[in-house]
Amino acid sequence: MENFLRDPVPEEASKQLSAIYSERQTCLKGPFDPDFLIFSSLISKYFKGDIGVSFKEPCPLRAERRENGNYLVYKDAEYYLGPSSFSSLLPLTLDDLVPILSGISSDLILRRRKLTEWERKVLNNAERLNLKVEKSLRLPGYNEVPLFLSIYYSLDPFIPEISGNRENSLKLVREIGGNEFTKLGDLDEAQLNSLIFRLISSISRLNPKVTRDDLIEERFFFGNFDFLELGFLSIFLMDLYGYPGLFRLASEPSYPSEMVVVYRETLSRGLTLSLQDSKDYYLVETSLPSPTLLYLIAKQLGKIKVEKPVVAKVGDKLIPSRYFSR
Amino acid sequence: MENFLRDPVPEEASKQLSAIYSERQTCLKGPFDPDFLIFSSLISKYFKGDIGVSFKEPCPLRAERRENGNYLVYKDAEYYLGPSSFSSLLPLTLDDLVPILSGISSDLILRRRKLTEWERKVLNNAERLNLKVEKSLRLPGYNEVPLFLSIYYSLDPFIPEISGNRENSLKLVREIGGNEFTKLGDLDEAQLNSLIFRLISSISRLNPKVTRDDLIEERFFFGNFDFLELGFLSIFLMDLYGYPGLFRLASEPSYPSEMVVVYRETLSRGLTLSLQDSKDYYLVETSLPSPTLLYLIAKQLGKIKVEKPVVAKVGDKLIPSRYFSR
Amino acid sequence: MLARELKGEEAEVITEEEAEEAISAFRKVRGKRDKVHDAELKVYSEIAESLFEVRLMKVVEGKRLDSSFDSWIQEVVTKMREFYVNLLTGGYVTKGNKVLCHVKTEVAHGGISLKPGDYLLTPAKTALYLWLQDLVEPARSS
Amino acid sequence: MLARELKGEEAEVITEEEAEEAISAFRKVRGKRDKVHDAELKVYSEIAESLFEVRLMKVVEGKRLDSSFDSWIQEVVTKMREFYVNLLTGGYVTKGNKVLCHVKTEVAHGGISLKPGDYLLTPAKTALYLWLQDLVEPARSS
Amino acid sequence: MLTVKYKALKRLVRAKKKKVDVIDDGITIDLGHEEVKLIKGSQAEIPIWLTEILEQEGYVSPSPISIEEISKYLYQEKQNSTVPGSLVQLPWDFYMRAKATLSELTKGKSIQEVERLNKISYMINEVVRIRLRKIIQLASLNVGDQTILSKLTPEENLIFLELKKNLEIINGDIGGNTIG
Amino acid sequence: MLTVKYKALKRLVRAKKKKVDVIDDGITIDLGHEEVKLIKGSQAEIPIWLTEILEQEGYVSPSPISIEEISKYLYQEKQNSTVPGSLVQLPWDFYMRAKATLSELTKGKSIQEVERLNKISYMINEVVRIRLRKIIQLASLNVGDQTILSKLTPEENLIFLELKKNLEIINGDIGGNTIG
Repeated sequence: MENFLRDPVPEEASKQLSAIYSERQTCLKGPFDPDFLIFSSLISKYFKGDIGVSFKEPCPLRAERRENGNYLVYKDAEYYLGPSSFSSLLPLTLDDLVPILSGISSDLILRRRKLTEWERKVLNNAERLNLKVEKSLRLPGYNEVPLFLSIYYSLDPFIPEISGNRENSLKLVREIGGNEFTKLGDLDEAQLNSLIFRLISSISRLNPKVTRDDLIEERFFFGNFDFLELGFLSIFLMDLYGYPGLFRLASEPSYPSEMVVVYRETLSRGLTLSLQDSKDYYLVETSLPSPTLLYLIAKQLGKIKVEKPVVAKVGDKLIPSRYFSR
Repeated sequence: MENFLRDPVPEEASKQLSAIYSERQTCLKGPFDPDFLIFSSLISKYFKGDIGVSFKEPCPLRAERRENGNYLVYKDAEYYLGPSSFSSLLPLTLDDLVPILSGISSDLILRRRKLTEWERKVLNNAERLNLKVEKSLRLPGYNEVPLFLSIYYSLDPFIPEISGNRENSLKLVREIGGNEFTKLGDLDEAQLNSLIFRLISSISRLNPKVTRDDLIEERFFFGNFDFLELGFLSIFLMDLYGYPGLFRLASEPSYPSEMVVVYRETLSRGLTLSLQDSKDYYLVETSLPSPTLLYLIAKQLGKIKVEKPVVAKVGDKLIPSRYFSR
Repeated sequence: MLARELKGEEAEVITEEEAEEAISAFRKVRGKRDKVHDAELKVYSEIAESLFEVRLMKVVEGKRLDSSFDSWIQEVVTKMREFYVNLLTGGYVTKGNKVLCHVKTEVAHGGISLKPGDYLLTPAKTALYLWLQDLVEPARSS
Repeated sequence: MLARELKGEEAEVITEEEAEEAISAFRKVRGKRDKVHDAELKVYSEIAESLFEVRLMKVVEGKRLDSSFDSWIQEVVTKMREFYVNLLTGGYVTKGNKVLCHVKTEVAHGGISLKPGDYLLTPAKTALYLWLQDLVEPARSS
Repeated sequence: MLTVKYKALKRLVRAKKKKVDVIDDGITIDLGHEEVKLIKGSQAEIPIWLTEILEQEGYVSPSPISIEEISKYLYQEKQNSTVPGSLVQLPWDFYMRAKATLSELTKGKSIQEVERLNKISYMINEVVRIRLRKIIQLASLNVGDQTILSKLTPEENLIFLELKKNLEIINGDIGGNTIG
Repeated sequence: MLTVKYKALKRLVRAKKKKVDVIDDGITIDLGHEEVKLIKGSQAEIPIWLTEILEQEGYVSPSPISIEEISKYLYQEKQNSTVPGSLVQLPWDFYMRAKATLSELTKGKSIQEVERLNKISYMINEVVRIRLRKIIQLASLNVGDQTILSKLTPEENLIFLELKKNLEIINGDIGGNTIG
């Protein structure tokens, strides 16, 4: 209860973090989600001695998600973060910008929340590293890929019968006067409005309260990377490769762009999902081997009635996610 | 306090011990003294999996010396042993008789006590393994070595100016009509009485209460081994080689007899000791590299006023004993 | 043993029993420290060293030690080889000279204690040693 | 690297940097899984394997790797050799195939956790692995 | 050691480059450390392992060894079969190509093909036999002449060095340099 | 591999036994696996490393190599210096004794002693040179005849086997047995 009285102190937590680098060896504890995995990878990357990342054992540095928000605990000191992501606490450098964006974005997606004040400040700071900001549609990668693919790849918002369906996505673009090469930027005002109208009417079948403001937001880009897509990518990597996948995202410079390709390739296989309600989990027959992304979609489709894990079934293979075992 | 009400239950403790062998791996905890070191060596010897012996860490099986006596603790069960040694709890076999005798004897010497009822029962049982019992003088190895050497080697009782002094030992034997070849068994009644008289008068200068009964006791022999001497040997090995020394005593069949030779050779260098009282310890310049045996002698000589460690100085080398760090 | 080993192309089988026999004979020698026995020990220590070297070489050449007392030489070489190849061809997740390891069995390493499912980033050498003990598994990059 | 290695009698120095360069080139190859790149990876994995074998052989023959990224090969061989000699010539305190070890650093082995000064009786193989990590020291019999 | 080194060499040469004729449409392959561009009608330098794949796919033409080629070497080699220094310069990939050619020929079933196989196989053996004899002599004479050594294939060079080293070990120990 | 095996062999032969004349009072030594009893005036079979100690202490007489002995072998060896099969049977400890003798002689300071050293050293070299040549030929001819091989010392035997093995590796790969 008392925590309600507190103000979040991410700055202090951020400062405290530098203390960890003077340890000879250490370990970090936190939940198994992309934000913490990236956070701990970035710390590990610069740590000199042996460093462990644990999901169960007590460690000197702990990232904790409690009911009233996130906490960073270092030895005896506890820092309240509010809903701010752990990745947002790390020093902003050109090398680490992509992983930090990925961590923040994944957290926004998974917790279905907006940027905190602190995170907004972090992103503003990132503008001097050439982070570009624009107000536009919440469709992934629209600067890089044709519009119909952006729609096709969109998982949040998931546009029923259109997202994950190549023909329907392309059909939609054609209907507003575009073709398979048209990019979002090529649309004129009228086409854009018509697109937004179509998207809203499609989504509103599931969520009647959806408005234009839910679809248009501040969008961030860094080089070829789309902040929003990096969030999806992180969730995808977590499910596919676990910690090593996000560790590589955080530490190998060429890895993120290689993985964006893999991620898009995977989505290009099309997205069908048939959900079965099992006793302990939801089983989703699909081509997308990421239970957490499927969970996200199913939730939007209103198919998740009770909170329990999603298990993907791709071909004969059952794919669970450690994300749900937290 | 409540423990005063309890009767010792060594039989039960002894039975409980067999349970340990069904563990896949384990560790034993106890004090650093020859009795526990032999006890744990004998258990290790037969244990199938990995086994640790710890002096600090909590373990499933613990040998504890408390103020009111010894305890064997296995998981949640606690067995009161009274003063009985831990080694006496182990199953008596031909292979293990020498180490078990060594463990019991070392404990009698270090704690300056008599056999407990349980230990007496164990030794009686050992008679079917050919343990010989006789009532005779408390001088080490008198069946094996000439009498003057037995006197020369005697550390408990330590006979002032005679033990550790080859000339004086031989002189004493000559004075009662023997020579350097005479064994204790060669003495007639009159010579024996004269010997005992001389020993008592020598010892009584330090300890006026000494009687014939202190010098004559039940003596145990097994093959070439003297129970009393095995006790000294164990203390010697503990100081010289630590746990590995007693582990070998317990597990290598030819080791005890080899070490008796080494032990006697060391004593043959003569025993001089000059004791200095340092702040944290007593420093003894000597030729005997066993602080614990030196402590035993110094105690008899009334030179230990305060309980603190003895450190041996042999040549330029300082030799402490882990026995005192308990 | 070394004589047999030098003659054959294959690695000879040396059973636990044969090894123990040798060990207890040498214990006796070690018990007596004088000129002759020190020399004897030196001669046989060198022979044991060569026995090790010849057998290790044979293992590298692909011979097997399966039922011998020293079959761990084979295990070490096999795992070192696999580790080396994966390390050098980018098969492991690394950062500088450190390798990311997946913890398989409860492990206390230095001041760090970790549970199965946790991860450890540690120098290649340590990663190899922990892997030899099956405490961890280096994380694969693909 | 292997070409250099085959030419010289001595073991070549392969720095951390050279190794890292190779590693990141292979990472790129591993990123692309097709017939050509699988074949490339196989060719170079075999070359890495041979590089390991040749260097290991050289180490056994007494050459040194001090400043190379794989200097641990030398450490492993040196310690294995010493361990082997001591084990076989009765230089360690043993019982059957187990070796008594003196604990040097806090160690949690299986379910057992021990502090410096404690002892562990464990199969020769494990004793070697723990010793490689400097967690224990096999107890000397003399 | 030779077993291991020889295996190493066999692997290593597969990464060596050789010139090939590009006979089909160009492709570009990114090998990680470099890019390979194939342009139809031109020559390209590519690693041997890659030629094997590209031959199968018909991108480049294989270069089998012909009876004429072997005959030439065999004839020259026989001219001075007892003079160690008279080694003929072989192409560095001679043995590899020989092996590839032979294994290609074993697939043939007709009498002519089997005869051809036997003939080539016999001639290659003769070349090996004569050259090895010369190499052993060179090694035991402790020759270090670069112009002679440059005539050896990588396989032969390895054998030569190894033989020489082994002979040195023995000579050094029980021979002249005994003292000290 | 030869380096390692050769080192191993050198170490191993020191544990081999040889007959020595006992020239001083008997002693008994427990070597762990066996006991050695020395009785003055008799012959005893003891390991070489032990003879070295006992020679120093004067218990047994050393057995240096004499010029006459070497001359004999050298003469016989030269008789058919180009026929590989004509190897003379050397005592198995020939090289060891030769080495011991040479290192004993290097301690001498007088002109006669130095001359003697040079002469013996030269002759031993000649024996080694001729025998090695024969051994190399035997190996390259792939001889397996036991009566010839039994004439080799342990050192020579190791070299022979190693050479043969190395040649087989190469022959097996690039020579006749290529196919398959």
